[in-house]
Amino acid sequence: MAATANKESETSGQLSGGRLVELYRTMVLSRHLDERVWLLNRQGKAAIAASAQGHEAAQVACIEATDPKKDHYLIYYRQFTAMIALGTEPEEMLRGFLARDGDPMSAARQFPLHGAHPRVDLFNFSNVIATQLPQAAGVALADKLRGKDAVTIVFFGDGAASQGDTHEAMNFAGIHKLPVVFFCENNRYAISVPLSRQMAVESIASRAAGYGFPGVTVDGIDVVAVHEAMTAAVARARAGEGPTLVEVQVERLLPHTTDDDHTRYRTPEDIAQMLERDPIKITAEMLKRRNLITEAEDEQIHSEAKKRVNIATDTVDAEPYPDVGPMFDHVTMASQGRS
Amino acid sequence: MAATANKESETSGQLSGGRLVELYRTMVLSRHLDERVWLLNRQGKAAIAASAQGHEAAQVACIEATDPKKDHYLIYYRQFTAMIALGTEPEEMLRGFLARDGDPMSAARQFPLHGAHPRVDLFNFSNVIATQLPQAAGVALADKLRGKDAVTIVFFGDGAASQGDTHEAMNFAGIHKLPVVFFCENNRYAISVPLSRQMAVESIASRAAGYGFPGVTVDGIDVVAVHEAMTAAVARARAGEGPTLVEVQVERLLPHTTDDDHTRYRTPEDIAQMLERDPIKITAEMLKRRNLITEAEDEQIHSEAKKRVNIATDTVDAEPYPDVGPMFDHVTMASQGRS
Amino acid sequence: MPEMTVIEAVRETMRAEMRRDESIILMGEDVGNRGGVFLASDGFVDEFGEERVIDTPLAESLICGLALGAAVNGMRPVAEIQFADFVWPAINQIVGEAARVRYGTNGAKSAPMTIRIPYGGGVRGGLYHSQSIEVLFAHTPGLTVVAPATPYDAKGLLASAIRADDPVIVLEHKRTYRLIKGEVPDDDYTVPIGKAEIKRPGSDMTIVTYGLMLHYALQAAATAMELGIDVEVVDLRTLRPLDRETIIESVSRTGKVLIVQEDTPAVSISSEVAAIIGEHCFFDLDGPITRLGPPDIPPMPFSPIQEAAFMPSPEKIVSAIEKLAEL
Amino acid sequence: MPEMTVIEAVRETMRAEMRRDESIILMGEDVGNRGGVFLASDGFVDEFGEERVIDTPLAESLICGLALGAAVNGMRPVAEIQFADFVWPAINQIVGEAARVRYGTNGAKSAPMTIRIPYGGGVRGGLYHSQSIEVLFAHTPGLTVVAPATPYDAKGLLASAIRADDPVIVLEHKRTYRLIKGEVPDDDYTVPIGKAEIKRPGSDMTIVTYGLMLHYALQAAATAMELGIDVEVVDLRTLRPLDRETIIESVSRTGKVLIVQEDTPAVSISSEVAAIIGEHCFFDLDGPITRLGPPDIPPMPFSPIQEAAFMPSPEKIVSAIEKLAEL
Ligand SMILES: Cc1ncc(C[n+]2csc(CCOP(=O)(O)OP(=O)(O)O)c2C)c(N)n1
Ligand SMILES: Cc1ncc(C[n+]2csc(CCOP(=O)(O)OP(=O)(O)O)c2C)c(N)n1
Ligand SMILES: [Mg+2]
Ligand SMILES: [Mg+2]
Repeated sequence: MAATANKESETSGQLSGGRLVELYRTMVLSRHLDERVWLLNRQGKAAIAASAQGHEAAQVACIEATDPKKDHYLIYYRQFTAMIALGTEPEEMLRGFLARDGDPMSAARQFPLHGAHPRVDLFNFSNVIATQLPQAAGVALADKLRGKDAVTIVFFGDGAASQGDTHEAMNFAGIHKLPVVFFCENNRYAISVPLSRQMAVESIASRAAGYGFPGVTVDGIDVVAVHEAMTAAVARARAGEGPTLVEVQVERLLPHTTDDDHTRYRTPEDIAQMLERDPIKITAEMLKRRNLITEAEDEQIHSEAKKRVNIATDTVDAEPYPDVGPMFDHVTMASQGRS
Repeated sequence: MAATANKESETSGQLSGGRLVELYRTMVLSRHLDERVWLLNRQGKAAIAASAQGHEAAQVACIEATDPKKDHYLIYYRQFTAMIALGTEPEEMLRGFLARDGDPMSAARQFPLHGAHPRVDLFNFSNVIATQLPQAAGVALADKLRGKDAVTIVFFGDGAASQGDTHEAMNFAGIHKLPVVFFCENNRYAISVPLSRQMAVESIASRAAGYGFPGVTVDGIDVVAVHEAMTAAVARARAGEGPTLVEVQVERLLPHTTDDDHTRYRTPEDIAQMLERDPIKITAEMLKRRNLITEAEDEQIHSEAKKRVNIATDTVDAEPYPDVGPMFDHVTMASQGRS
Repeated sequence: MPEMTVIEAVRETMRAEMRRDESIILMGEDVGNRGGVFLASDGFVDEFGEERVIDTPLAESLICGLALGAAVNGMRPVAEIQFADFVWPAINQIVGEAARVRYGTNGAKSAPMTIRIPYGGGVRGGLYHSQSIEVLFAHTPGLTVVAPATPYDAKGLLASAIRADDPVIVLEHKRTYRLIKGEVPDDDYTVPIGKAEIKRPGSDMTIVTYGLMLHYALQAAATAMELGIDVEVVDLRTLRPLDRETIIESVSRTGKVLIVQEDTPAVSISSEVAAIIGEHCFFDLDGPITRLGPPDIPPMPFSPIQEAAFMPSPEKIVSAIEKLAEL
Repeated sequence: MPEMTVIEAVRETMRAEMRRDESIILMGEDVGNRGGVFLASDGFVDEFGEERVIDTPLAESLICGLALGAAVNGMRPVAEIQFADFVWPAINQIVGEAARVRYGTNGAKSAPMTIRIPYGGGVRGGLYHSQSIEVLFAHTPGLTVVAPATPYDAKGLLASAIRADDPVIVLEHKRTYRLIKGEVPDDDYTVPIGKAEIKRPGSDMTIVTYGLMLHYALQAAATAMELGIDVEVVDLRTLRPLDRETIIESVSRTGKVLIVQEDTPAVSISSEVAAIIGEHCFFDLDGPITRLGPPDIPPMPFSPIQEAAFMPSPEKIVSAIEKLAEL
């Protein structure tokens, strides 16, 4: 059954005020770094970038409900904030975007955010939409068979919901009650294609019923609501009760990637409305309303983030690209290497 | 919303008593011909066969609700009875099974029931499960774009419901309100895999809700109920209101194909129960109860069918296999032919 | 005669064909208001409407299955796969289904459908926006595969594809889209499917190639000429069926061959070209059948130095020419 | 040393490996109570339980994606594709994903998974139960592809595949399953991946082949011997990476080559073998590089006379041998 959680739930659940501020700090760092990456693209330094601007609240809240020491994260290209929430340093992020030698995910073999994380079990094998869902079922199956206490969180967009792989994975996860959370960041667009051309229903979460597990739709700019929904989903998975589909309604504040121009397909009204739902703004307001931060503290959070981003940029900008030699490392036994 | 129609609805709907008897006649012919095909397989004459025994009532009722002069039928390998209901002669059927020159569907290039029908727009391009569903959406799309009064009926099994193609096709058909009926013959098994290992839900029809159109589950041994559900679905499609998923609960009375042995995976109780639900028996009883046929007439229907099958067998058994030459016909421009 | 880029030639050809024939419809991801990610259908939705320019959900198997269904029911769909790297989910509908419609129905049905696939590297696309995916299509009886390299051929071959009565795969090299300009006659013409073209005549050796590599080969041939080596360059243009006659005639005449391709060499177009030559030019060959391609590792690194090292280049082709000339 | 069929060798090898290593799990359609449609896992569910022998829903992309996910999380899955003809929906997970896990993560992750695929014709399987599907896999860097033809090699290569730390495709020819018998040692052995084998030494020419065709080639070689032609038969056994050394050594020694395969020749394994020979054996060749395969039409007709006409046969191989011997 799909259920819509409260629009702006402000009961903190298990989230203390202190943690809320920490999450906000991560969101702000993510935002400034994300903006920097776009700037680096415009300067011709970053070949391509997909932004998480608008998805920050959902991503920090999602990660907060999980256990990075145990759990698995199968992301796609838009989990910029989730990466930071999981402890990826700004320098590490930038090495990915600037294709530098030290890119921790793939040594710049792949696009930013693709490859495998050096410290948590987070990975993203390809750019191919929805392939991670059957893989996530496999990861979770392996844990279940060995009785491991681990949850698999798999991230996907509204666009990915149309792919056959998504159906096949959810169906299997339902049959075997796998410890997996399907985390759908629904920003209403697959590049330019709006929801109305992607599906004839209101919510993606409603499809969970057809797979025998719960689906829930949550406002993705509400840190507390997302955290609550994810906490329940993760608990369900850990208890062996099976999967949950958590759909978060977010906004994609920027075009699809640095290669895109969303004014080609979004109306000015749509863009204006969407900008109202900036999670940084909304979260800051909420924290101030609840007296968790002052205006001055907020400014400090921003200026610290900016400083951190500047340091990281200076460091990474001076670093070299990978040389030719390592291109031939880590091929499987079947590759014939230098041709 | 999924809804379960009455178990043994005997209100005739638009089906007259006379038509009911005709449908039964087709079912009986199908049954005898089907039995003959299995015999021919055991005699080493038919390389392979999939039987429709148990699916007969559902198939005749389905076809009865459609208009063969206008509509499109995308079948899979198990629509033996539907083929007969659409006017395929027993000789034509046997030429497919015996791989004879005159096989009307593919000139024996393909398995029986594969290819395209010479008189109605019925086709089945391949053995690959679920590929026909996106194709059916395309067929229906072409009709819709040109404002044609035609409905596309696409047949599939419970097994096919797990394939990604099924999801993608239903989703698209829902978005565009295509004139298509998804007709699912749920016999509870995909070869040996029971429903419990195929899905975590009770009905396939329940998934239609996730695509924004109605789904209905009907007892598939009840000719009248299936006809009613199909009539509604076809009317909906013709009226431009979009797709319907009609799921019929049927039994696969024989093993998956002549290559299978279902005692490997079905319990004796399961087999015994399933045999109780033989649609020939059930329909005969219903017709007699309603005084539409007498015992003697029933016997005559059977003996006429047997006679027809004998004649067809004798005819086709004497016919030649296709020779080598025609193997090189109807290749596309890209084939280089004789190598 | 106007000068155009490859992508402009593609767009104008589709536009002209759609004006000519109402049964042509487009389908793919972002082909509508976005005009396609490469702007191949820029403005089309305004001219032809949402019914003929269909933004599909993100589902490649659907896109191709849909095109196939519409094709057997009277339309001439042109499907776009956004990037070649994402064609894999649709293989079943293309190779398993569309390719065999005519054969498998003994000629009762045919599928006049075109699948446009932007492919290839050298665009900082990394492992998943750089792939060459021609092998399986070129292998499969029932499919036709064209790979135009110039604006002129892009128009002529796309028109041929759209008008063909069977499925045609059109491979458009992404790097050529805006890089390569050329004259494109305004009038209605087609380039025949199955015909290679000698893009540069020469006498000392033959380079057989296609796609972006044609342009690199022509550059290399110009350099080689300065070194006194006269190289003939054959542009395959169609990858299935291959134009055996042109290949055999050229190589028999020059006596030496270098096959250049961007795709991984193992079991590929260059293998087949080599096999044809090894069977049919044996008595005229003056040297081994040589090939130039990328290394046998997954294509292709995102970082710029490695990407450049991966891709064949005019310089690498010149080296290979020199080596072959010495043999 | 017990005599076994190919399918028995497959089954006993899987059983032994599963007893040896708990991380090995099976997944596929009907692999459980049914024991697989070819009975490759007959009785396994009783011995190893439903947790290790998993009947999946009918969804090949799922099967391979699941295997991949489990593989990167500590298991060694063996996935079964019921018939090769149904592998197309899984191409994205195999070619797009599994093949590149190690490379794309710069070695951080690997996918020790095996995909068993029964393939091939001559079984009255018609267009969709007869296909050879090796081309794309053999082309793709990151995949390993083996194609054992004998019970001995079936055991040794399957064991190598299961123990490998990267994805391996095991192609089992359906016709050999019960047709081909041979001795299979009881003890634990492996056949190395990447090594072809000379199954019959000879001096007049080399046949390079694999799969069912190995047996037809050996029959043809025996007949040719009676005609005074001494044919060497090389069984490729591994299709990626190809054993260039063995091919080159053999053909350089005999000076003539016939490449025999069941798959459509265009852009195929036989093309690559020809290309290797054309590049590396050129100065030792005494005749053109010849190939024998089926006609270039969709594989393969269901009706018996046409199926026989489509398939290469010992007789057709003998004719090709005679023709080549005369050159
Ligand atoms: C299989 C596949 N098809 C097409 C693409 C091209 N593509 C990249 S992102 C994208 C849209 C994805 O939308 P969604 O899943 O909603 O994620 P979002 O970008 O909105 O977060 C498309 C079509 C792809 N990467 N993979
Ligand atoms: C894509 C694909 N995978 C596997 C098969 C092999 N196969 C043939 S029929 C079948 C089961 C189909 O079950 P269902 O859809 O329920 O139809 P039924 O035979 O029960 O009518 C399988 C697995 C196939 N034909 N196609
Ligand atoms: Mg989106
Ligand atoms: Mg079934």
